[in-house]
Amino acid sequence: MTQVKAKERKLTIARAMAESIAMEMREDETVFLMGEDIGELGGVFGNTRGLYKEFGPDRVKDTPISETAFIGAAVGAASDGMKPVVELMFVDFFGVCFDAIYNMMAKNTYFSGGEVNVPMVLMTSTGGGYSDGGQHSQCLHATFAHLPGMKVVAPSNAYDAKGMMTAAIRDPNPVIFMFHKALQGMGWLGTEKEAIVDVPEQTFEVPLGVAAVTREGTDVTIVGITSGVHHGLKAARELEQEGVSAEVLDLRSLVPLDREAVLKSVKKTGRLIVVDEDYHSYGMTAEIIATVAEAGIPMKAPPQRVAYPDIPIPFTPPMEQWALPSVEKIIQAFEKMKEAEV
Amino acid sequence: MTQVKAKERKLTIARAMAESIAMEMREDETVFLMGEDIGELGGVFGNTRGLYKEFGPDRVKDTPISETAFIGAAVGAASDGMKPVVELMFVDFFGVCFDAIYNMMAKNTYFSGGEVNVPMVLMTSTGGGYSDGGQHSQCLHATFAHLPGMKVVAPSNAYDAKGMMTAAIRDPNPVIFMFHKALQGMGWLGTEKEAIVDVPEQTFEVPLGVAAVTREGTDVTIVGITSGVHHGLKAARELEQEGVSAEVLDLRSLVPLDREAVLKSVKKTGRLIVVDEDYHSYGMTAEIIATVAEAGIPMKAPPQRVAYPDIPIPFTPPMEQWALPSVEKIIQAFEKMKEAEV
Amino acid sequence: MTPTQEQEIWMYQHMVISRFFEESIEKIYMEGKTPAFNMAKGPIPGEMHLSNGQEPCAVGVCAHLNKDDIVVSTHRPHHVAIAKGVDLMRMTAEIFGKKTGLSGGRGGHMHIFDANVNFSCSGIIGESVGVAAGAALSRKMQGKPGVAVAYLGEGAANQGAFHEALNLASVWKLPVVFVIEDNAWGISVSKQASTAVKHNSDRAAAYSMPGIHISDNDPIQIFEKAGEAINRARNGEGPTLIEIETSRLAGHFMGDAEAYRPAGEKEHLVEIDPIPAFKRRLQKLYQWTEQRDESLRKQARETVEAAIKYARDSDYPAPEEALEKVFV
Amino acid sequence: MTPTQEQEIWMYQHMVISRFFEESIEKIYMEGKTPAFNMAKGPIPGEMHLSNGQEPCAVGVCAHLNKDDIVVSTHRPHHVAIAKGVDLMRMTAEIFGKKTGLSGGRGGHMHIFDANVNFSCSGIIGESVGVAAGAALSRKMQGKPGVAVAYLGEGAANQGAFHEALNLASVWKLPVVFVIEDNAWGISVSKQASTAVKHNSDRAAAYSMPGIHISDNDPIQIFEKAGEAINRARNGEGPTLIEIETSRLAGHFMGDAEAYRPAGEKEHLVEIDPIPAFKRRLQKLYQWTEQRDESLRKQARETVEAAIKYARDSDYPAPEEALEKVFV
Ligand SMILES: Cc1ncc(C[n+]2csc(CCOP(=O)(O)OP(=O)(O)O)c2C)c(N)n1
Ligand SMILES: Cc1ncc(C[n+]2csc(CCOP(=O)(O)OP(=O)(O)O)c2C)c(N)n1
Ligand SMILES: [Mg+2]
Ligand SMILES: [Mg+2]
Repeated sequence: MTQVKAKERKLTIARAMAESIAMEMREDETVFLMGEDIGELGGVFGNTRGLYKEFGPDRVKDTPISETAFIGAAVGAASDGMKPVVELMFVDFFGVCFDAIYNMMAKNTYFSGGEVNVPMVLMTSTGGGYSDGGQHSQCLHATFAHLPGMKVVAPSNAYDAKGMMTAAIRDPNPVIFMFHKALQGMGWLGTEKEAIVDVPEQTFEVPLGVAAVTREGTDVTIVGITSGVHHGLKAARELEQEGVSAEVLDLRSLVPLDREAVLKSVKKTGRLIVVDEDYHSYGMTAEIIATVAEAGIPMKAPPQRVAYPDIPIPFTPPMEQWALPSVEKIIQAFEKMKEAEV
Repeated sequence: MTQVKAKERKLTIARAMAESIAMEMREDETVFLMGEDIGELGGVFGNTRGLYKEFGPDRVKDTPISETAFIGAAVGAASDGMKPVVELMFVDFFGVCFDAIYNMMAKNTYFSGGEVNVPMVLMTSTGGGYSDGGQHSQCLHATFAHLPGMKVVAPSNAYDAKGMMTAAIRDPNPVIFMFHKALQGMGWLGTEKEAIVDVPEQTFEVPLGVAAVTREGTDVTIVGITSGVHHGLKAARELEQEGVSAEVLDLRSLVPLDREAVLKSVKKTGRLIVVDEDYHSYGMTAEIIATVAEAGIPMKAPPQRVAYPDIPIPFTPPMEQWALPSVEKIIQAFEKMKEAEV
Repeated sequence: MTPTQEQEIWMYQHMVISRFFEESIEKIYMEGKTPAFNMAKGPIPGEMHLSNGQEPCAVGVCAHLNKDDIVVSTHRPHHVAIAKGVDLMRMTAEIFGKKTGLSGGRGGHMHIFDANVNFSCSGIIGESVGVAAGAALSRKMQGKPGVAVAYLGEGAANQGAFHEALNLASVWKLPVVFVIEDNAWGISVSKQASTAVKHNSDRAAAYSMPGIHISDNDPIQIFEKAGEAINRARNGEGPTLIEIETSRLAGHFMGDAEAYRPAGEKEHLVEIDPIPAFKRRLQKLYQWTEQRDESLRKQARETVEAAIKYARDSDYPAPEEALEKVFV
Repeated sequence: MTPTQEQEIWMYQHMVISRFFEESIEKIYMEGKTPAFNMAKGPIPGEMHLSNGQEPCAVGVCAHLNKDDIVVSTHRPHHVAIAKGVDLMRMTAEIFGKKTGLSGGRGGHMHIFDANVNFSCSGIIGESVGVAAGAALSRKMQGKPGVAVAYLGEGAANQGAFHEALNLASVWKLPVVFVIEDNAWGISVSKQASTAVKHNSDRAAAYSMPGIHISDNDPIQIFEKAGEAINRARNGEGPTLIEIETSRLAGHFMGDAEAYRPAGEKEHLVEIDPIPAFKRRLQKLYQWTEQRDESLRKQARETVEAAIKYARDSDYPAPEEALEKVFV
């Protein structure tokens, strides 16, 4: 490490996704793209930028505003030997096309006894914080993760984004690839700088379904995904000032869910805070807490969740910012746990 | 009680629903029905039987197979002074029309700052057990309950069905009314006899958001909804044989969720089994367990869930019956808890 | 484009097999379900949508297809599956929920997948059209031969998916044919009560594609029109919409009391049953003797019976296998 | 059906107000967002879809409507809201996210609801059509006067919801008019690249309803055709589909670099800007002097400025109010 300085190459998640897709498209002729404004425009969120220029309109296909049709078509193409990567521009739009996703894409493998595979990736943007209102700011993690037959993954940094996208494209199963707008590295959406990390030029996979210990610690486990991981990391640094050692776990994947990683960490720390920008009830935070409760791990204090309240996402900044998960809420949750211990 | 024997009048859930709707339609001209095959046919599941004959095609409207259109239309009509009761024949079909449900029906009240109300009821059938395959057997409780802005209720017996339907129609908010096919009292779907109970002829409301203690007990709390309640009651009777006193809680409503009722019972029993025919992960069972864990209630053993595995629902009876929640699984869960205590 | 004698006999044969198949299923379905009808009971539980009367839609189209071509059908799939050459043994075993079924019993009657002949179907109205368009896109992109055919009911033509997929197929000029089986009913709701247009084929203009209306439930007419449409698709000239006025001889599903049918409709449909009519045609044109007919029927019956025996004799899967094949 | 002078001036006035409004919003939107464009910043955060150029679609239709009539618009709603008589003060405050906004800041620019004038809109493509059909059904059932108008973009005409709602409206003969604002673009995708038919009005035939194509972005033509359609609806003669070729003078939303536009398109659109053209018409027909024009513009500017001042001066809601109005 002291010799020649390794060439650092920091990428945004948007660029890391585009790079992975491009590399797979070069290697595998069956990989192609469909979605709205992914062609010449390069995707509203930048994750298909450059692909139209390199691969042309036959492999990078702008669609009509017909999500049911083009996601249904992706199922048909995937079952016939192709590997479509399709974009649902905002995850919030799933309501117009979820049948194609959850009843066909996710179940056809099972219905065919494994004889028809549906190797496709559905990438979709999540998250709020920039006042886009209640139909353009949701995360909907649990909405997808609750229903069987699809893998559901979501990176928190560019390295994972590239490796997980590569793994997703190569996976013989359907994969929902969620990217959080605030981590995307598009200036106009605000940018979480810590999501922009060094990414190798060569191809590599980050296996789907394996959580990452993003920061080691001994006093409390903070579990999150996408934006939640960054809130967790910042909170951990603040807690460190107070002499508290927080472990931060990045789930990276909701399906499959790396329950072992959660249990292992909580066994060590005895304290759990789960952070999620998706709605509070019937969501990821409950699943993680239930997993720990079922395992009967002795806890020093009741676990806490920091999630989006059960309200439609308000437009106005004071309300929206107040409702979002935050470093302060994580610290408060920790303090609440300490009080409960007294 | 010893005087004149009160007139008993046992109804199925199907008839109780139809009766409630009819009574509201008689009282309130703005109440009307839309759905597929709800007219002359009386609904595939019997819950609109007789209404077409009494109220005619203007108020009991068979629709094209266009769920997006007629649920969207219900939102428009409800915002304009009507009270539509619409049927989504199987909950499994939500994928073709969920945008109208979760992005408009559920959110327009909020988006309008409460100035536009959407007083409508969306009734929909849930559940399997009769080999209808993976697109006609789901419960999807958490899919609806996770998303803000709609009440989500589901009766386990005819009394509640009538009272909750009446409350739902009168509610100024949108209500999802889920009825489980196996409890519906339609012979051809099998019939849970204990769902057929005495129902008063007059009109009455069962408030939405209040759980019911269906059976009192002291050793373990069994929490369920619809079919889960009946499995719980039967298990409780078996456990009684072994000297175990089980309390059975019927949630009746997922949104609002009566967390207090759960906590109160678990505080008493110190043991919790949650039963749900919806999928295991990111579901109702996790929400209940997390609620108890967060509250820090001392437990005699880790809580247990008995839910549908995370697989598409298989057609063939051996697989489907094996995968469903059952009395045996509840007993096993209890035994597992006892072992954990040893 | 007229069928050869051989093709006509192939069509007749597959209509007969299909009808025998449905009649057998109908009987077996009721086993264990009497006196009180309970869907969960008997060797064939669950919903059952029979295709009696709609056989011409299957054979008239599929006569032009080979194994490589793709067919996506509906919740009422048996006749089409049979005409497309789906393995009848494994399909029957699937309907019985057996281990030897096409999916080992996971799918059932509404989820028949046979990858060997590129056949699939699905239970939600309107799902076929997008999938078929996508398969057609796949062939076009890969430069591999093969066209895709989507079947749907006339009720499904009011589902948004129909509109989106037809537009997409036209914009991308995909090798796909959309075949509407207009049996006049969507469960208990008539086409007239649900559809703003008399012929769904007129809706083709909304997608700048040819729209063909076939008012007779006649395999020959269907063969001719479908042949032209499939040729157009094979030649890269884009999609076609065909609507066939056909007959639903049975209820929507088994157990349907059909009280909504106008008096006399059923009797009329039986009178114009396409299978006896086609037999008369063969007799007129090709010296189709009772003997030849009996021998074809016997073979058909044997084919169906062998499949049913196979299904009956097969074992059920082990319950725990339910956990397999969610992911591969 | 031709407009009176008074109606023409009303239309001009509301186009001018709308244009001033959008130009003001455009400027204020950029406050705090420079040098690095960040959507979250400034007094108007979030997405912003301006309607410059599309004013004729708003005034030509809404000139026929009164307060009781229902309008359901899209993600690009300002011009229509203004023509429908939405409270401009509260609408502006809503766009600024203030407590005095129509929803107290919960909705924002894509979710403008004004119950007093029966106006609403929504952010998902194709949502307007079903809601408008339902409101029309409500009027029909209640025997109350009023028709419903749904606005949608030409891109939205490829969404399944369009097909379903038009079919439903026709089958039930509802008093509703569907107005497609064809600005030739769905974000960066051209109508031609996404739509199988040249004119969406031709799709009306698929629903047995009249389809009207208006190729000029001309308030008078729109007034005439919309008037006929609205009369038909008022007289119980059922729905109509209208498609208007209009102009999107701005980007899809603020921040759109518009690199996808062919060279010269923007310049051409500015040349045919409907507002100066309408002014010339007034000058020709009604001795519309520069003085009258200046006075109308001054009033319009004052109206807009008052609304903006109101919005700026209003307080933000308390954060915790976010929890209210989920249920009533
Ligand atoms: C989206 C959706 N809505 C409703 C249903 C319930 N359903 C099953 S078959 C059917 C009627 C379909 O009519 P049609 O398309 O004409 O086909 P047919 O049954 O006549 O063959 C309906 C409404 C469904 N499966 N999917
Ligand atoms: C169902 C859905 N898909 C995609 C989008 C993203 N989106 C917002 S506006 C837009 C373009 C709409 O085009 P058009 O209907 O022509 O209206 P215009 O923007 O031109 O006014 C798209 C694709 C959306 N909001 N909803
Ligand atoms: Mg039909
Ligand atoms: Mg447009």
